[in-house]
This record gives sequence, C-alpha cells and structure tokens, in this order.
Amino acid sequence: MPPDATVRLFGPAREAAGTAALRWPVPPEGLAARDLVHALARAHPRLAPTLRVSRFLLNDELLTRLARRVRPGDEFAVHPPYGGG
Amino acid sequence: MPPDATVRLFGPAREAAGTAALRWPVPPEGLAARDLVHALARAHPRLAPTLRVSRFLLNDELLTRLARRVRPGDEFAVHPPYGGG
Amino acid sequence: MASIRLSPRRLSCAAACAELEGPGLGGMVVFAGRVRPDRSRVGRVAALDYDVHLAPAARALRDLARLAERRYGARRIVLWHRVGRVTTGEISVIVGAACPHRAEAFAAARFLIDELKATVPIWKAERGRPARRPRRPPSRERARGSG
Amino acid sequence: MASIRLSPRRLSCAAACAELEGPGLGGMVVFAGRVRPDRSRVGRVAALDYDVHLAPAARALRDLARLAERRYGARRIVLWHRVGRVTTGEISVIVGAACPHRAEAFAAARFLIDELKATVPIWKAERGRPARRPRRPPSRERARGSG
Repeated sequence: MPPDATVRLFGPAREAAGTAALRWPVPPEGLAARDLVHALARAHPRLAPTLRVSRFLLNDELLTRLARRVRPGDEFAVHPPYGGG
Repeated sequence: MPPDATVRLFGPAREAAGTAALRWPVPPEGLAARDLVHALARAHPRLAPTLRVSRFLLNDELLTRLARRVRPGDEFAVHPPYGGG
Repeated sequence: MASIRLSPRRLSCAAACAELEGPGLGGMVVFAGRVRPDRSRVGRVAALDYDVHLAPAARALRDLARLAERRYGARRIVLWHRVGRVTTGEISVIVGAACPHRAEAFAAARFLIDELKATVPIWKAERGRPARRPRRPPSRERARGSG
Repeated sequence: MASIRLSPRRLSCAAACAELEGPGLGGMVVFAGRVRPDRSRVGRVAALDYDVHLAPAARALRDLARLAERRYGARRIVLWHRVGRVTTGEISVIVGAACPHRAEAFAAARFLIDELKATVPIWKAERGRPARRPRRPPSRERARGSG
C-alpha cells in the first residue's frame, strides 16, 4: 500500500491547479476528507474558490459526510459543478 | 373549357365515396360552393357526415365563403380534418 | 433553409441529420415517426395509406418552415412526409430543426410535428392483415353442423 | 436498451438513429449538440476540451437511462458524449430516445440532455485561437515610435 492518497482534479479544479492529479501524503490511520480539502486549499490558493463549490468522491463514491477518512492508496476526486454537453 | 368541375375527395371523404375524384356538371355561370356541397351529400349519403366537418378548396385555395361559385373546369377539393404523421 | 419532401420513397433519419449540419448551429433535434403494428378495427395494422393533397400540402409545409425560422430562429429545417402506402415499422414522417441553442431546437421540432399533423392536408387510413391465428377457428364439426 | 458511449471518437447522428430503430416505437427524438465558434474570453472558440471522470460518468449515464425508461417508457436510449478535444463544428453530445408515442419521446430526450448536463461528471473548457486579423495591428511607424 503506498503511503500517499491520489487526489484527482477535474474541470475547473484541474485548470486552476495546472494538473489532473496530485499525490498527497496521509497518515496510515487516514485523514478526514474535510482536513484534506483544507490542506489542498492552503497548498494551492488558486484552487480554494473551486473547492468551496465542489463535491468530493472517495474511490468513485460520492462523499456525503466529510468526516470520512481518506487512507493511503485511496483515490479522492474533486468535482466542480458539472457542465457537459 | 370542359362542362364539368372536378371534385377531389381526400382521406375519409375518399374512403366514404370509394373514389378520389368525381366529375360534376355545373352550369356555365357556375354553382355556389354551398349548393355543390349539398348536391354531393344528396348524391352520396355516406359522404354527408364527412362533408359536415370538412373544409373546401377551390383551385387549391381555401374557401372562406361558400357563396363563391364553382365554374366548369374548376377543381373543388374536400378536406376532412387533417391527420398526417 | 428548409428541406421539404412529399414522396413515396423511404425516409432516412441519417439523411435528415445531414441536412441539419451547420457549424454555428449548437443544437439540432430530429423527430421520426414510425408506423406501429397497433391493434385497431382493421385487426393488426399492417400499413398506413397516406393520402396527400400535394400542392396545398407543399405550400403548407413551406409556410410552416418559415414560421419556425421566425419563431425559433431555426436555420435549417427538415419537413419530410411519405405519400401512399407505408408498411409497419417504416418511418412515415421526419421533422428536424437546427438552431443556435438547444431549447429552441427542441421547441422548433415539437412545433413542426404538432403543426404538421394539425394544418397540413395529409390523411392516413389504416390497412390491416388477417390475424394469423384466429382465436376461435371454425372446427370441422361446427362447420358441418351449421352447413 | 441503452447505448452508452464516452469516447474521443467522432459522433454520428446517423449511427444514433440506427440505435433507436424498433418496429413498435412510434416516435423517436435525437438531439445533437455541436461546438459553436462563439466569441468568449479566449477569443473565438476553436475547440472545447471535455474532461470526464470516466467510471462515475458511465455509472451516471446508466442511471439516467434507467430513469428515462421508467419515467417515459423509453425502450431504446442513446447517451453518447465525446471525451477530450472537440473542434468547432463537431458534435460533442448526442442523446436520443425511442418510445411508443411522440410526446414521451420528446420529453425523454429533453430530460436526458438536461440531466446529462446537470448530473454527469463532465466539464468543458474553451480553447481559443488567435484572431486572424487583430483589430489594431501595430504599424511599422508606431512600432518604431515606441521602440
């Protein structure tokens, strides 16, 4: 199991961060999704406005509670408001 | 100029009369469209109910006044309610 | 630009799509109506016969296209209808509209088919086929008894 | 029966029509959305880049298809979306529905495109091209004067 989680950034989040994915170190016992989002906003200030309007997925499942823990090897996805078509 | 007018029957009118067109004698000075319709209903009783709900065209133009005269050589069309598609 | 067609030839949805192409047209909607094998008073419907008063129908379709252009900003329009016999499963009518935006394209296509049915001199008559297996086939005994 | 596609390949309206055939389906509606060369903050739009979170997007499209089947009686559904760069004039999305009657087919197609835009994890970003003729080209004189 790798010591990092993968953060995937989509749409405007990807444009703001200039990358589609980040590796993010998380402790073995995990990090609350809420704390991960705050850490991301601090590390990438241009991402902060997008994070405030985004939803988050943990391993492809929509997170309804941001208390859920992100563990090493997990995939955490940032979904800004959708806009296909 | 032939001595008859042509009566064209469409859709349910054609089905009721069993024909798509009739030649109908009209005097040289013409016959009011209203009188032509009444004569058609008398000659073809199965056509009468359809005639009551139809609109009429004289030489491809919708008749708004049934006092208009149908003359020899004219084409008089019976349009039951439309139903394409 | 409108494509108007009243013809006994088969209609192709793919051909209708091709008529509606245009780089600035962000939304296009195509509707195709197909003859269904419904049960009706003729038994199972095998075909519809479409009777069309051609010159007034073509004029009504052109008027309809102009109205959709004005009302919905449609820039490409398709108004195609079969004439004569159309067998079950075949397409009898195609309407389509291409507009700058999708809401107008949907509204225009809906308008075109609704108005076509209500205002264009076209009539349909159902043609059936005999049921392949009648529910109560006359038995030899019964036929003899009534003979 | 739903055809779901998320792919960088070109979309064909004709192919979508073929997916929607069925003898008992009296009405089918196809919507295609095309990338328009709008003016925007990137200048004239030359392309849209579609970013798609594939697994959740495919799942959302399947859910959407099932919902349209239940709600509108749609028996054939198309839900196709391009992934990656789509240049101006090309089709980025096609949705379609075939139903026994036309009102449901229109409602289903409208529902599919509206919900696709609102609930499926797809994002677009505009890509421009430099204007071919800038409005105030730097003249030789001005360039010298400012040099």
